[in-house]
Parts: sequence; structure tokens; C-alpha cells
Amino acid sequence: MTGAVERVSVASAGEPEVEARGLTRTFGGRRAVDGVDLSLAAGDCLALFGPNGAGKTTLLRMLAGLLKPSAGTARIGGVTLPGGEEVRAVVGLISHASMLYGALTARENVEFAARLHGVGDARRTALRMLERMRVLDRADTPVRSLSRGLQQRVSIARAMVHSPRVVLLDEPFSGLDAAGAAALTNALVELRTHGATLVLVTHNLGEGLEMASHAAVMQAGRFVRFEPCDELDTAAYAATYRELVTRGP
Amino acid sequence: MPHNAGYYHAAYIIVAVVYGAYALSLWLRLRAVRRKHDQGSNGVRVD
Amino acid sequence: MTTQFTSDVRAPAVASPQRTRSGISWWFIVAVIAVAATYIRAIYFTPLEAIQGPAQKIYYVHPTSAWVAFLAFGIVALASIGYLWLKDLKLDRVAESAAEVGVVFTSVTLVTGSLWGKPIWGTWWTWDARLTLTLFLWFIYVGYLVLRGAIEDREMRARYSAVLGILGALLIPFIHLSVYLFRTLHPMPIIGKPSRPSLPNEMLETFALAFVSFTILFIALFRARYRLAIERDALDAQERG
Amino acid sequence: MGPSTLGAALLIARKDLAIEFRTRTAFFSAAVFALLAIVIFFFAWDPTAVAGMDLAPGVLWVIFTFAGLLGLNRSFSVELADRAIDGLLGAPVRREAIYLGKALANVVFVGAVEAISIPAVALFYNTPFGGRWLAIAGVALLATIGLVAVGTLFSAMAVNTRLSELLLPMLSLPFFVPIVMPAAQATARLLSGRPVVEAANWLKILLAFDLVFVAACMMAFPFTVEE
Repeated sequence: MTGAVERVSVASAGEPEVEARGLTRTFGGRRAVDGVDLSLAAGDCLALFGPNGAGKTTLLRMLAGLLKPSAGTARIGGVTLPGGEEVRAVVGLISHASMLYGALTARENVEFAARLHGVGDARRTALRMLERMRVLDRADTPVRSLSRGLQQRVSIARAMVHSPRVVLLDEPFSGLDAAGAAALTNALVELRTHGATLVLVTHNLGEGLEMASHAAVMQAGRFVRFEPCDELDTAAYAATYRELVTRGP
Repeated sequence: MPHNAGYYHAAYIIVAVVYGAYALSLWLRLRAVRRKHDQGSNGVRVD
Repeated sequence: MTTQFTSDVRAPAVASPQRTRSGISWWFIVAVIAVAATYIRAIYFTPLEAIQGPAQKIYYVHPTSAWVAFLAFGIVALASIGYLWLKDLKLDRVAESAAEVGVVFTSVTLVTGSLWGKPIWGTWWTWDARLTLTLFLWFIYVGYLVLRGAIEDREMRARYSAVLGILGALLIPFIHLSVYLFRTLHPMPIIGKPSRPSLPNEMLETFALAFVSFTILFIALFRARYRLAIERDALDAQERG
Repeated sequence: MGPSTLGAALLIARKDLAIEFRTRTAFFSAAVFALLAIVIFFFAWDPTAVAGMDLAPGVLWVIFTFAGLLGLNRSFSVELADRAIDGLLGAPVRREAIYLGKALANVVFVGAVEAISIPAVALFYNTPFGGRWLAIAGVALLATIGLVAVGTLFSAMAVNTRLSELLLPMLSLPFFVPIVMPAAQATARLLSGRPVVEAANWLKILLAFDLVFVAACMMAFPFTVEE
């Protein structure tokens, strides 16, 4: 892993990097996210589990500044949501959709994202990001002709080109092969060592717990469990999780 | 004095018919929503 | 007739006092009486206008409906601005109701306008500045209703309709200006300009009565449509809840 | 922090045009549509009864309206393809910059279609533009700004609905009346060699429309993307 991330800003130890108090979002009558409390310091990684429709994606989109909260408060990197440009400058979002322009090449997509975030020397930073995600050799082919896994890597490169302090990942490992997963894991580890805070939504317990410093299970818009990883027994956790998921909301 | 009373007769009739029909449509739509609403909230109760 | 609402739609659980048992509101009864009175007075107790003849009696239903149409779309614009500011769905329901009733009144205005134009100006349709503006009004607000119908998500429907409601109002002066400028280039053969104030008192009094009764009719229809909007939202919330 | 509003707008416009240049489908279909319409319109009238000259302004503006609408529809569908719009909305860029960027790209797009159609009309309708090219291009630019200001906003809304191909024209066309009418009148004046001042009234309406609706649509745009 060559090339350190230039802009490194480690938040002061005390103040949490990602914080939510009673965060809620309703669609019509339905409460997709119903009073979530959360506190993560710089360098933490929260593994977020839960059945489909539990509200994980909605929570992520709110933290990314794409969705306005209906109630409750949240602070990202010290800025209260909906923080507008300030929040979005420090957040990177990786979602199911690649968020890329199919007609443009991988390089153009990542470079565009870099310029959009005001990254200095967008061209070089974009190339380095593609290289770290091991997709540099396909940098000049239109993204739509890449395989799902390669597109996922380009999407990850796009989301992290501005070295965000908070990275929100919605099932990023889905569609990645071993090499892709390794590249993603290394990139995330590196970001964490430089003080970034991660929220990783995944269905893969092993993958999540291995990476995370905290674990949470979300169901029907609420955190039914939220605890640091070192306090929990992985086997017992896996059992209760399966039971929770099969019983449904 | 031109003999064009037919035009205003037509106009008055159309005005009454259109507004009346619209009022009726409102009433019917209101009744339909209420019936579906009542059915929905306390089981299938066809009154 | 039991009316139940889910808790989060803050509508009166008990039917509002103005509503008689059978669900017809007092406003509607008053409106029907007022319009009937207008008809009787206009047909039997108002003198005929010498030049235009009996067709001039359309004067009591055409401009009065037109005024209500413009009033309705003024309400749509104000409610739309209100919604974007306060994000209160009640305002969106006001806009929705006013738009639908407004389109009905605009349609009547157009039909009565051409029924009046035929005997007076000799053609069913003239590009008279006011009539043309009413026609475009009709297009804008039918578009508004179609837009509302094309969006499932309740909040997005409210937001998008509000944007169109405001832009629609902004457009009216521009259409009026360009149509007016266009029309003065090709002046219409104006025989007798309808509705000039130099009318005898009886006619003005009938016009005033017509003006008031059609406005009351608008209020009655608007309230009923607003009630429908509330109950529809309650039903959607219940089905999706 | 992100680039300035104008900087971001130019960036987004460049990206849009790069995509358009790469795929070129929308542009070619709009351009060919315009040329086809010009030809078909010509045969719609009996050439002996109506001189080509009198037809040219009207034909020109009807075509620009519909060619423009064709182009405007793709403007936001390219964003929704892989939720690239989330990338834009997730960037530290003001929503107004996104609107400006898309509108700039659309002005270039519609302008390009016009650049092909005006000479074609001159050719097929043998209307001597008589050195009035610049004035007509000016009128075209003013009108295009108005068309695009409204069209870009409605495209952002229509693309999120079920029947966007139908909804966009239906919502936009009433708004095009105070653009097409003055533009066609001004073009007619210019083509018939009359002094430019005669078209002044019409150009004033066009200019007022552009000022009001660029501002209004830019203020309204955030409401169409903010959830």
C-alpha cells in the first residue's frame, strides 16, 4: 500500500465523529427510521446488521446528507444535520447503485468526483485511488462495459477519492471477488488508521464483525442491539442474530 | 333586438349541469373513500 | 355515516358542525339557493340589453366564473408557497382542492365564453386576450392535476405540485402580455364590448348577486374537495401504515 | 470545501456534454428530427399560396421547441441511470450549481440543434437572412435560455414520474408560449428586413421572461431534489 492519504484530520479525542440522538425519518405515515441513538469516535467502525426493510439504507442516506431527518438530531464531523455542503464534504457514500456515469470511463468518473469535492490535483488523486482499488488497468474503458465487481471497485474509488472522514458503506462487499474484497478491506483499514469513521451495512456476520469496533442490529427502524465488539461473544451474537432475522419485525 | 336567447339558455343549462355534476362526483368520491376507509379499519364490514 | 381518521392526520374526529347528518354541508345548500336566485333574477327580472339581445344574459355567468377560476389559482399559488415554506400537508391539500375546482370553473368560463362570442362576435372562438389567457390557464392547471396523478410518493407529489403551482402563477402575466401584444397587432372586429360598466342598475345588481353566489358555490365545492383530500390521505396512510 | 457555484456548474456542464458527445444519440435524433420536421412542414403548405419566407419564423420556432424537449428529457435520465444523481447530491456543491450546470449543457445542446436548423431553413425555404444572422442568433439565444430554464427544471421533476416523456411536454409547452411567440415575431421582423427597433417590444418580453424564470427555476430546483 503505497502513497499515504494527504489530508489527514483526526478529530479531537473527546467529541464523537458520528453522533445521533433520537434520529427519525418518516415516509407518509411509516417510520422508516424510528429514534436511533448512535455515537462513534474517529477510527471506529460500526457493523450494522438487520433484515431487509429495517431502515439501514434510510439511516445511511440521512447520515450522508441525502435525506433530511424528520425528527431527532445528528452530528457528522461536528456539523449538525442537515448540514448542507459542510457535511457532504467529509462524507463518502457507497451504495447498492454504482453512482457512476456508464458512458464515461472509470478515470473520468473518479476524476469528476474528485473535482466536485475540490480535491487538489484531481487527475493524480483519481489515478492513485483507481490503483489502490486494483482497477487501474481498466481506467480508460467506459464503466458500463465493466463487470459488476469492477464497477463496484470504481464506485468505491469514487466514494473515497476525497479521503472522507466518515465513510458509509451499504453492502460494499456484494459482487466483489476475493481480490476486490481484499482491496476494499485494505483501503478501509488505511482510512481508519488515518482517523476515518466507518458505518458498514452488511448481511455477512463474519466479514462485518472482523472489521468492526462496534456492532448493531437494526429492526423496524430501531437499534435492537448496539455494543462494542470486544464485549460480545461472536458465536452467541450470531445465534441471536439469526433468530432475530428469521422472526422478522 | 336580435333573437339569440338560445345561446344563453344553453349557457345557463351547461353551467348548472357542469357544477352539479362536479358536486355529485365529489359526493360519490367522498362516499367511496369513506366506505373503503370503514372497511379497512374494522375488518370487512359491508354496510 | 361514521367518519374515522387515523391519529396522525389531525382532522376532527367528529364531523364538523357545518355538516348536516346526510353529509351535505350548509355551504352547499346556501350556494344552491344563491345560484337559483341568480338564475331566476337574471332570467325573469333583469331587462334585456338592446344591442346584444338575450345572449347578453351570459354576462351573469361568464365573467363571474372567470373571476372564481383566477381566485382558485391564486389560492393554489399561495398554498404552494406556504407548503414549500412550512411543509404542512394541509396546505398541499388546499392547493390540490383549489386546483381541481379551479379547472372546473375555467372549463365553464371557456364554454360560456364561446357561447357568448358566437352571437356577438360571430365566431365560437376568438383569440381575445382574456379568453386566450383563460385557455392557457386551463392547460397549466390540467397539467398540474396530471402531474399530481403521476407521482405516488405523497411528499414528493406535494413538493412538485407546489413548484408547478408557483411557476404557473408567475407565467400568467407573461402570457397576458404576449397575447395582448399579439392581439393588438391583429385587432379583432369588436362589435359590442361585453360587460362594460355603463349598464343600468338592475343589471349591475344581478351581476353582483351572480358574483356573490358563484363565489359561495366555489367555497362549498372547495370545502367538499378539501374534505375528500383529507379522507383520501387518511385512507392512503391506513393502507400503507 | 467544494468548488464555487459557477465552478461546479461548469464542471457539471462539461461532464454532461462529454457524455452527450460520447453517446451522441440524443443529439443526432434531435437534429435529424428538426431537419425532417423542416422538410415536412414545407410540404404541409401549398407553396404557391404561402411564401416560404412567411413560414420560416413559425416553422423554426415550433421545431426548436420540440427538438429542445427531446434533448431535455435525456438531461436527467442520464443522472438516474445508476443513481449518479446521489453522487452529485452527495457532493459539497450547492443545488443551484447542479441546476446551472445541467441548464448550461442543455443550452449548448439546443443551441447546436438550432445551429443546424437555421441554415437548413434558409436553404429549404430560400429565405435570404440578409446578413441578419447575428440578430437572429441573438433572438435564438434569448429564447433558448428561456426554454432551457423551464425545461431543465421540469425535466428534473418529470424524470421521477411514471410517464415522463408525456409529462415534460405537457408541463412545459404552456410556459413556451411567451417564448415562442415573441421569438417568432422578432424573427419575422428581422427576416423581412424591418429595422431591429420594431422587434424591441417582443425582445423585452423575452428578456423579462428569461430573467424571471432563470431566477425562479433556480430557486425552485432544490425543492425537486431535496427529500
